[in-house]
Amino acid sequence: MRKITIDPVTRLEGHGKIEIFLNDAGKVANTYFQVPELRGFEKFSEGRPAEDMPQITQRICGVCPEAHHMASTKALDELFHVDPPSPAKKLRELLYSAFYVTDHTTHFYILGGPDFVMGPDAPVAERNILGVIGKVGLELGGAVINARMQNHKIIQMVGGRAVHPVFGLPGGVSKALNEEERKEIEQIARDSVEFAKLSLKVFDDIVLQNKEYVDMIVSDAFTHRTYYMGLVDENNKVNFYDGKVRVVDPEGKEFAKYAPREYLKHVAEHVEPWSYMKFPYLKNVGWKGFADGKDSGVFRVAPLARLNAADGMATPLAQEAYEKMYSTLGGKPVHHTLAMHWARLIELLYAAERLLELSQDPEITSPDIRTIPTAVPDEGVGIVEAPRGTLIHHYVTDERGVIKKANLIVATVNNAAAINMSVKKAAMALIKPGKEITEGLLNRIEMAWRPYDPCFACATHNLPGSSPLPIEIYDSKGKLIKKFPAG
Amino acid sequence: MKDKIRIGVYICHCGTNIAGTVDVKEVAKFIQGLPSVVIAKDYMYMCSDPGQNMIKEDIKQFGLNRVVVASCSPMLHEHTFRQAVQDAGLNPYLFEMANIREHCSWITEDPKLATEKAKALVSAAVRRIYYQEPLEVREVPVTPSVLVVGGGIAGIQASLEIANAGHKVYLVEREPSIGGHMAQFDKTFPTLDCASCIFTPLLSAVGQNPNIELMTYSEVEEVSGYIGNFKAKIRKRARHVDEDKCNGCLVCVEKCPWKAVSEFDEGLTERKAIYTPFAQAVPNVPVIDTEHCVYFSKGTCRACEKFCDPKAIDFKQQDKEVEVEVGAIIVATGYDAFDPSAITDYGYGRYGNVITALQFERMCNASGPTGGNIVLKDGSEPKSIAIIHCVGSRDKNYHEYCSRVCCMYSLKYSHLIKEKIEDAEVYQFYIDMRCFGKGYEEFYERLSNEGVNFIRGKVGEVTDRTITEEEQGKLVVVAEDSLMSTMIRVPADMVILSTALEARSDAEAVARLFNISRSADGFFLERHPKLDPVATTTEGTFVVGCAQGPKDIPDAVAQASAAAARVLAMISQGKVEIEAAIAVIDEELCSGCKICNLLCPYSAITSDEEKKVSLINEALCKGCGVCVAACPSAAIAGKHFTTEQIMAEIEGVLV
Amino acid sequence: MAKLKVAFYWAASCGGCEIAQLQIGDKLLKLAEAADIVFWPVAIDVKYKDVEAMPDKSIDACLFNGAIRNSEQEHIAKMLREKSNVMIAYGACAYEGGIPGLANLFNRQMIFDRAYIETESTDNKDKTFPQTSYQVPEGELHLPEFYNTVKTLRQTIDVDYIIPGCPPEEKTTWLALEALIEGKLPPKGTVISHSAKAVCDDCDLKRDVKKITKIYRPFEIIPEPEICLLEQGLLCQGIATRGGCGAPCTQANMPCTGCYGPVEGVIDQGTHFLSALASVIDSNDPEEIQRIVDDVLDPVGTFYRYSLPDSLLRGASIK
Amino acid sequence: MSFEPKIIAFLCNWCSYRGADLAGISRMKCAPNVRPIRVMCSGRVEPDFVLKAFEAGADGVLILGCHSGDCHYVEGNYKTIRRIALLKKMLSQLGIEDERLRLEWVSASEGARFVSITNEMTEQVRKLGPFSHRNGGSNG
Repeated sequence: MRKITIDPVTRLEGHGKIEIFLNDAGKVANTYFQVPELRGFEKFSEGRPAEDMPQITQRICGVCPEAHHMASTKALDELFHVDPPSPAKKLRELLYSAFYVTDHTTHFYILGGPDFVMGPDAPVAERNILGVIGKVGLELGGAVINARMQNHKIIQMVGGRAVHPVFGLPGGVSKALNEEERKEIEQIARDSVEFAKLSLKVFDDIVLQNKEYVDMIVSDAFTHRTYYMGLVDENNKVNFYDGKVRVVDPEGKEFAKYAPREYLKHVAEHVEPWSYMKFPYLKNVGWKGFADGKDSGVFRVAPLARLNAADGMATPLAQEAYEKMYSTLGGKPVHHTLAMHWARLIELLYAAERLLELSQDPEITSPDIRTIPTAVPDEGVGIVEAPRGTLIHHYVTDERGVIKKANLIVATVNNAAAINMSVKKAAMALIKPGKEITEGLLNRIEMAWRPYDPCFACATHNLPGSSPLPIEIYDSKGKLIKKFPAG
Repeated sequence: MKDKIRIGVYICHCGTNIAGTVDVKEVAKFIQGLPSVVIAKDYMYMCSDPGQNMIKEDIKQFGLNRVVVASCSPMLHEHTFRQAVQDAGLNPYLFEMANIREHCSWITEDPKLATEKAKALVSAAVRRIYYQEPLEVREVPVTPSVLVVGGGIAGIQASLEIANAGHKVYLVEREPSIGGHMAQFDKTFPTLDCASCIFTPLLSAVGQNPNIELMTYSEVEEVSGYIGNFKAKIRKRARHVDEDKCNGCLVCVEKCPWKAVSEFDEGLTERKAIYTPFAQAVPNVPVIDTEHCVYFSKGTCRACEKFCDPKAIDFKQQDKEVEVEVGAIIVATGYDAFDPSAITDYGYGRYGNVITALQFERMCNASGPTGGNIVLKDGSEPKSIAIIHCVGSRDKNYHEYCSRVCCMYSLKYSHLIKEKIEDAEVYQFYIDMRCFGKGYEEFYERLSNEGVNFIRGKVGEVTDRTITEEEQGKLVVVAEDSLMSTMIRVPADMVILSTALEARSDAEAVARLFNISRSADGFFLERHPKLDPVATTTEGTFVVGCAQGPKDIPDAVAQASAAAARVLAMISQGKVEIEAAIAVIDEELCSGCKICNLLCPYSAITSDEEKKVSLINEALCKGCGVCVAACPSAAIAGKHFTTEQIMAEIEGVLV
Repeated sequence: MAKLKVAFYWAASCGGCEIAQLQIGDKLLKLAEAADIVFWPVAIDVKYKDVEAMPDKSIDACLFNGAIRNSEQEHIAKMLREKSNVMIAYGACAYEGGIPGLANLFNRQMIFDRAYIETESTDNKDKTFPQTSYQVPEGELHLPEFYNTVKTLRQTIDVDYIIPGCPPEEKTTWLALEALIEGKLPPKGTVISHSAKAVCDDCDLKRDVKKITKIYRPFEIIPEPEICLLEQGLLCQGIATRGGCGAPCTQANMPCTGCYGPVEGVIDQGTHFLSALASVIDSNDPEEIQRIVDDVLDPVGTFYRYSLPDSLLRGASIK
Repeated sequence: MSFEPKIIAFLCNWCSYRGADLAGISRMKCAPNVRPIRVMCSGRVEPDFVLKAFEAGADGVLILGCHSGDCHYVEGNYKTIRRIALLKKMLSQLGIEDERLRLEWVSASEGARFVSITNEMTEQVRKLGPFSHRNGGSNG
């Protein structure tokens, strides 16, 4: 039995590993996606005043702290039975939209993009952002950097800090927006819309015009027929900040639609002894192991899942792009994991459009940003769509609002089972007995999980350098026989 | 980089006091092994000359730069040994004492445990002294002038003593004249000499003394600064009579048509709207009571102005604020008499012939409202008079303390009554007779033979509800005679309430003004009840007379003289030492958060808005360390009790 | 001159420190000019083995973020110490344990029970817990050992410098990197920040003397603009927290939570805030004092939000 | 052998230290477990000192100052009341028994009170057993 260890991979909470076991025949026997770290937020949240949670829980992830900050703050609204003034809600969504622009940009251009732009077989040294810039031109490269910096500036302006914002309070936000700030944000929003449109064009030119890529996208190696989950507004349009959770089955039929408060009726988490990360599944279907199909409770989240679970986008340009994707890929739902990249760009456009709408909203500079809670706090659930999927914060407090119980289901965790399956499926399809395992081949395996953008695949990935996947191949005696890249 | 620490440690046997329980040899052996300890010795009596000399020689011979003595309490000998190391050229703050007698050998039975504890205490001192630093004992000059607040007997006595020694005194009195309560008295116990005979000369002496700047009808409004260098703001209220022009003829008083109740006569009579409180007032310059002067209410009259030859009347006169600089402050603000209407059972205010002690004093006074005659409301002469002791004193409901003078003045009253109305019956209702002073017991003896009735017992009530024939038309004093343990009813024409002395109603504000503390009974707190009875916790500020607690005239005078002596000593020194172990702020670390500013009981901390830091006035700081413990930035260091030193001590004591 | 060799590593952390490192933006290129990044698992493909193979002290400087929560992190911290000339604790978690350090209020079993059994959504009837080594049909899988307590980097290895913050502000990061690049590092042990003073020195809010009569929670009041938040009864810890951050939180009307750690020379951040706060409670009546104190709902979580493992008592005493 | 608790007592210079002296002068008998440290005022005692004492191996900490109203520095002891109130709340969160930290007032004339408090405290802490806390090293 041979063992391929891909280590380190992830950093949901620290690093991650993918173990690929080959049998003596050289076939893939099994793969394991392991998350070897735990920090225990659900325990040490106990005893903390509830209002501290938005700032405490965002330390789960410094890549998407805004997502935790939002989910937590919304949980507090419910916990304290308080409805924030509409300007406050809009400020929250405004910050959140800016955050989406930065995060999706990062992923497409710095992480996912290179695989397509440069091609999976391109030399490691080129398959990164610099390679991308080299190919698509410095101008776009500059636009990428600019989009990230500018939108981080919005986060700083509205949230108080660029990383780990502080403005979320039960019943509103701590800081109002003034007119100069609004103007600046509006301009950034306009630029972001243009940037998003350009990005979709890049995707069209480089990926969709390239048959080899399209074939790869729709190939079985990168396809899973699973349930999909995402937040939708009252018109069943994709929404990142608020709404109900909608689940569709592999046929695309609505399987469930529920308010955050009901999540426990629908989601459960399975524990494996070989990972610190739990594996969520649909309670009403049940845990059937790492399998897809209608009978397995495994579901998927993140961009493609959100689009699959919704009936469309709430902004015009994004809606166009949405329709184009489904018509191109043969209708809903789309099960091709690699289409996640496309979906992400559509969401990028939506986020930018939404940002612009909000920046022009007459209410956005209103000083009316706080409602002081008066009711006795008890229990609250807050759900938002993190870039990497549905994010659930659930708190129970005593009558003074001190946390007695906290339950957190973090975005990437929802995809844990699917990632595991995708890696296995790709590995099985690609690793053939006798066939030499090339770096490009392993990168294709990598491409099976990268679309999920599990939290480790964040802005800190892939600076000039290469694959974040060190791969070592051992023979059945555990002797190292090959290692990628050589050196 | 400080030079290498070389510590010498000396374990005292104190005869057998320590060595009897603690194995001093073992302690010395143990200590010798500690880092930086150059030498550890044990010796019979460290405080003896040979003991001290041993330290001095070792300092030279072994080049010691730190010395620890383990012996008795630092309260006894810290000073002795500091002196010794200083003689040998070491800074006194490079000495530390471990108390292995009071805190160890004397309170521990088991010699083993005592020895262990002694080791711990000494090693704590050794660990601590490693971080101790030399400190400068600082001196500040003393302004040779004094502020005396309150012109009663105590304030007057203090003022005269200091003025007679040739130093400037600012004597501030709230009333229009100095004199205080003593000026109201008729005779003084136990000698029965006439109060005004002995007091009036003092009043005029004050008025005439060139060194005393008298400010009557004035109040201290603000005090700043510190020992040797106080600044005081004094408000001189407008008299509406020009002190320089007024010749004291008092025609104005005569002509004034408007009247008000006389405070000085305790409401027994009236005074004019322009008035001096009493005949011998100093200064003999009237004031216009604007509340009762019709000119001030209606704008007409001006009678006084009309008749004033020197044109001294000045309706437009305004309050004046003067600032004085003084080296020391003596607080002699006196007492209030307890208001007996609080005790409704005694009927004060309900029955016209129930009067207070002070009212009776005035009544007896030849220059008083009744020309010295004891009379009832209806003008007739009382035949029976009851005197009730401890009214408001020794009473959980009012004041628990004994007012100390009531027994004696009550006896005095019996005598005065017998003097003026021979056949009068006098009843003294007392709890205990307290005649502690010189000649007091004898006075009591004497009165017992003058046919005064002493009834031991607390009075329940004074009532006009009569039962028997003889009670008719009289007040009845109902009391329990605790000697015969029967309830008795005593008919009396007049009842005198021997009211308590209590702290001034504004004592709290005054305490804050002068930054002194008060004891539970509300009077000002002396620094030490026995060894430092006139000083306060604020250096350079003293408290004398009844402001510090109830006392009789001799005690008040003695205190006044004592305080004067303390002040004169300061002035003749010309400078005073101030605490060296104080707090200092490191401006490099202070963020100006202002946490500390209000914490200082001596208002030593201010903040510099420019530099955004807080500052400590070294002269005001006494080194309590409250601000040090509060500073969130550890920007304040408490010299000689630094965090480093105490942390080391904690580690050391836990060996 | 030869390029510097720099290593980056994260342990128990959230990734915010990496984002913060990216926040220096174009200055990254200056860094890239001056230094080769020889290890950055999150960014480049160098495996632990490769680092192990490096000669001792061959790395000029290692920026280490995250606390020590498990055996793998401790192992790598020790390895990197051997390989690096200069070891820099980057961010609150490496410096003082950070927010994950609040786990020291509990022990491993309590944390596992909550995470893998009690959590409302968890379905784990046969009480499965993650194992450090587990036999699957195809072979053996390993997980690092989850320790009973969170430790700071200084409690694990010798640390030369500290860059405070959760995460460090851009300017703080650059202050350190610039010093590194220019070879102008301060004396060993220095906490690198623009200020040795408390945040109040950075904060523009007006402050007067402090008197606390009631403690408020941030959602209970809308603070008066321009006025010190602590004076308004909010538990703003700026007074006890190192400055240099520029006080962004108070500018957003939110109290400082202390992420830059204690002020220069302070041993224990929590007790210093505690003492200062308690000292200005405006009452001498024990009962009223108790009433006011009782409004501090979570002293440990508030005063040691980022520093429990680094406090004098490194956590709760759990028998 | 039986557990002998170590207790650190911070004594204010003006009241409690002299009270302890008086206990000695009066030859009262007192548990040797209490180790006095002199400070000028109980108001100088930083919560740091208490934690440091526990960390350095003390099983209990006693803080003695002047009775209210008697503070040599006017109000230092009130500051101590405030700090200890909050500190106790925090220590209880850290699972540290309330009896391990005690604030009492002992005047210069209360030697007997000093003895009874120290003996009482010694017995209480003896019952509680040795102080234990995270040394950070335990990974077990």
